[in-house]
Amino acid sequence: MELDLEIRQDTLIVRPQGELDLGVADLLRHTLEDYLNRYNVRHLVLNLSRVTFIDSSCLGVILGRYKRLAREGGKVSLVGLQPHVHRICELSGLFQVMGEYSTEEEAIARAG
Amino acid sequence: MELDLEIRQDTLIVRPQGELDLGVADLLRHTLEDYLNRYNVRHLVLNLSRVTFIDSSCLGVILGRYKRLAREGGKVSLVGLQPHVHRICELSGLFQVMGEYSTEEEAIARAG
Amino acid sequence: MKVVNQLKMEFLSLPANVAFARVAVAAFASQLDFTLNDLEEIKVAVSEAVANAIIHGYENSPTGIVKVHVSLLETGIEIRVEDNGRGIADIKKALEPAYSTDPERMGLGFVFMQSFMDRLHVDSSPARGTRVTMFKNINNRGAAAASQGGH
Amino acid sequence: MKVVNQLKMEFLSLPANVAFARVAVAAFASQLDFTLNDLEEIKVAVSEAVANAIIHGYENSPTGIVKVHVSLLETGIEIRVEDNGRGIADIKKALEPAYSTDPERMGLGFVFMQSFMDRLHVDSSPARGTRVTMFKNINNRGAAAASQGGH
Ligand SMILES: Nc1ncnc2c1ncn2[C@@H]1O[C@H](COP(=O)(O)OP(=O)(O)O)[C@@H](O)[C@H]1O
Ligand SMILES: Nc1ncnc2c1ncn2[C@@H]1O[C@H](COP(=O)(O)OP(=O)(O)O)[C@@H](O)[C@H]1O
Repeated sequence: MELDLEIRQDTLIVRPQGELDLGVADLLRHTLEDYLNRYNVRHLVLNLSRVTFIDSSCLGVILGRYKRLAREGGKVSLVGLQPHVHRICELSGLFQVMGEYSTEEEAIARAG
Repeated sequence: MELDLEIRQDTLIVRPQGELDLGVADLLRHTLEDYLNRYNVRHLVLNLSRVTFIDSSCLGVILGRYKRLAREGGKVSLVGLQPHVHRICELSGLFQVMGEYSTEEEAIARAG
Repeated sequence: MKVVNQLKMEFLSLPANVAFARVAVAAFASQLDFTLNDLEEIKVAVSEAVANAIIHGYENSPTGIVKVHVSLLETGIEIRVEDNGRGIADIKKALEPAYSTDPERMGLGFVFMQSFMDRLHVDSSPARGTRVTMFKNINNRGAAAASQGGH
Repeated sequence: MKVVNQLKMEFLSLPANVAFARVAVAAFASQLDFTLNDLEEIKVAVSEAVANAIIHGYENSPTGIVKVHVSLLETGIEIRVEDNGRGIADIKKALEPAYSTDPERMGLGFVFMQSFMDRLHVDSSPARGTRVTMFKNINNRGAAAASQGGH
């Protein structure tokens, strides 16, 4: 997994690349927590367009960040899900608490 | 492995695709023998540009076909070797008895 | 049922081996006539089962041994993932969707294994270990026809 | 030398498993900091050793068991390929370039293993079987040898 992170106003945009599984779950969790602690961020946009695999460990990391941000009224949005990743997210029930968008701009506009 | 075969005058042009290892060596040998038996072919051109892996079992198949054709004054030529495949062919000593060319046309012209 | 091919693997309970295990099993499974989508589903099931062995079975200790046995049959693939770890006290509860003994986790592992494979069986006893056996059919015609309403 | 990770595999002596073995070992080896070229070389060495176990060790019978053990160390990878087949009567002769007991073959298997790995050792006894042990160093010094996500 590679990670690209960007702060845009009150939103943290994260663009992971590769396979999101148990092997990278700790790294993903710690990096996200680190950014959420250091910057004054309200919303999180996860651009998963270059994620080819995701398992329940990393879905748990995403849901954990949702719980943290939701306490302060923040939102988590998912962008650019590949079909297989989309199906996993759907099965997991993640879409019940976070929206799916085709572009980062759309996700940011809806969260605002 | 996939195989594409073409007869052009007295030359059999073979374009395998994929990985050439023990798992496909018998198929490769039988297909080549079958064509050499059925058609009046003098030379063999192997276009390996879409071969990503080759092992000693398939090098043996190629050398075996060389021995057969050489008895009648025929030639075997190799075309479009990827760097890793080139290195294996070099180590094997195959270039001592067969030429390497960048295009099929060149290989056919030199064999004639 | 005729066994076409067979593979046994054993590796350490390291998180990095989850990726290895799914790649290896998918490479082996590709000897059968599975679709790319089937192979993706097999990868998820293997990842979840191996991750469970590491996280729950061995409680993240990297010195455990995870075993993965794969049989290719004419009808499909059987995958067994085994650990000698903590074991499961209440298997029925463990299989419930959203049930997890770890508050940080979602309780989705068995849900994914059940969704993506055609059969799932769990053997476990506390302090002895856990064995998860999964089967996936080739050409899931029955399920495909059913989801289309049949004709 | 510290062992970073370990894998044991056993599979049937089927020609299709040569491709599986090299993909699996390369996927495992990629946890170390090998270059793509190193991984290609490892693939060739594994293919040749497993092919020999199948062709020579088990004389093409598909019911033999081939064992592949892989240890990732901080300094490199050790790969052991083992069969319980025919064995080698004269190991020194077998290791000679261009020597083969099969007139259809080129006697290049051990040449490739020796060229692409840094160390090669062959144990064998007639009717008991053969064990080939190979080691390849990681060349980029200073690069961390730990597997990804190791801690
Ligand atoms: N190999 C195992 N060893 C011990 N306990 C396990 C094992 N696999 C699953 N479990 C138990 O079953 C529960 C449910 O598993 P699962 O559905 O995969 O969800 P999760 O991994 O998110 O907790 C786990 O929380 C754990 O208590
Ligand atoms: N696993 C094995 N079991 C029995 N004999 C073997 C084994 N590996 C190699 N040999 C013997 O060593 C010889 C040389 O092997 P190798 O260099 O790989 O060439 P090739 O496979 O082309 O014959 C073989 O011809 C065979 O007689």
